[in-house]
Amino acid sequence: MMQLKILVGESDFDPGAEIAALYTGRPEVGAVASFVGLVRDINDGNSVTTLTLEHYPAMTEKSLREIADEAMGRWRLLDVTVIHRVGRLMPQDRIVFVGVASMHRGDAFAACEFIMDYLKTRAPFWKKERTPEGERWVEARGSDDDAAMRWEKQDGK
Amino acid sequence: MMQLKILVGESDFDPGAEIAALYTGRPEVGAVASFVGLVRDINDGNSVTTLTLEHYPAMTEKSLREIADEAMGRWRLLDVTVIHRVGRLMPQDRIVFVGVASMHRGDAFAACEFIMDYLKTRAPFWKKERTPEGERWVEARGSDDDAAMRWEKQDGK
Amino acid sequence: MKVKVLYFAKLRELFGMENEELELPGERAHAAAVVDLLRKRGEPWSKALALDAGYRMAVNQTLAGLVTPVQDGDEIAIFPPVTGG
Amino acid sequence: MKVKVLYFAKLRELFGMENEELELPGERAHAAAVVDLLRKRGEPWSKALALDAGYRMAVNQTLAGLVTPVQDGDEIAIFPPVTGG
Repeated sequence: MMQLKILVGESDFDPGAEIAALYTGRPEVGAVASFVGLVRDINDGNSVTTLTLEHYPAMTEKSLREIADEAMGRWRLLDVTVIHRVGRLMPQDRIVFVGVASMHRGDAFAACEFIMDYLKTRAPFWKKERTPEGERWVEARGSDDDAAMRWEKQDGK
Repeated sequence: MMQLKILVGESDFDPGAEIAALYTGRPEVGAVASFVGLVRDINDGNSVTTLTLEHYPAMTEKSLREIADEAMGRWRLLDVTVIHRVGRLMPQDRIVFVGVASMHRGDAFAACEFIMDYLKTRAPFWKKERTPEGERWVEARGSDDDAAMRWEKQDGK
Repeated sequence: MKVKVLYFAKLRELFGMENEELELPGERAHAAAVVDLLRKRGEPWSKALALDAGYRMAVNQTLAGLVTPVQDGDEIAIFPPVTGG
Repeated sequence: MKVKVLYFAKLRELFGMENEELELPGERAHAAAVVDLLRKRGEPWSKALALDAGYRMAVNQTLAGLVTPVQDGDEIAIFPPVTGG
């Protein structure tokens, strides 16, 4: 049975507990790939004191669910968890968790990275950084578009 | 400062604690990719009751260290942890953990998958399964060789 | 037809509002019609929503383009490229 | 020259030993010389170490091939393809 858990909110999460939930009691799971994204204290050369995450509440969970569904259609997955925090965060705070359980590692790795790449370019979150020089909206990176584009090329596989 | 932790032994590990150790107190870490491998209750169609992992003690840690060093040379990494259990395991037991901390997710994902692919084809571990029909050594998979080979092609990048 | 338009992040700040209702002629249109109407207000709309300004849109909570159909009651969001994760 | 030879997993069981000391002529050789000597023992060695048998080797705890040099005191390991992870 394929499972899916999507959480968006201000609450912190426990990566170890989330990973355990992906395989505990499911002896068909052989592989769990996961990702934790964290607030860094330096971004593009400026020191960051706080990071505020804005989102589009009506769209956020829907968009994460569509990305996870797309992953479940592309690879053989047993379970997917996506958690994204919003609101005010500090350096070293956890921002995002993606965990994927599968029978074999190839599917788990690919799906986990795919979900992060799509989340980065399609899910409606925006970061604003406070630095000693003031506040600024984080600019989107071309490298994130490139990362997401890699998966488009594989549509024909 | 680049760090590296390699552990081989019969003891279990705590994925959550290992992931936390990769970023706690290190505000330059923005991304942690990790992998947990588990004993499945079915392999190649047979039910598995126990799995015994043999290794070549004098070579095992050395080989894992070389694989992690190779990853650290290919990508910008801040910390790598590789843990592999040996001895007798049961379905649902954890076998292997690979965790990689980096500033950005691309490096962390690539290095984590690279280490698993190389570990699968180069580190001296051998699995023996006990099934209701008796014991058998697990056969190497061609798909694991293919997975490792992908990284060879990228040597020129 | 009436549509609800939402703004996020930098564009929300620049336009000084989170959302508004817009009245468009006819019963159906493309998302482009919404953008055209906003651009006619002049600065800062005309510049922020110029063809090469790199803004993004969603219609009814799904990523959309200028040719995406819109109709009465739709929710149209306009925002900068996303930066989550 | 003397070398130590180690066997693992299926080959350890098949040969009925974990390791042995081997005496080779000369001061230097290739790993192939070790395999040749073992193959001359006949079954099960000749079959398990046939060119197409798919075994793997390490010299001094590093993956090696038939042309890897060996010398007195070296540790040579012979084993099936690895299956960890």
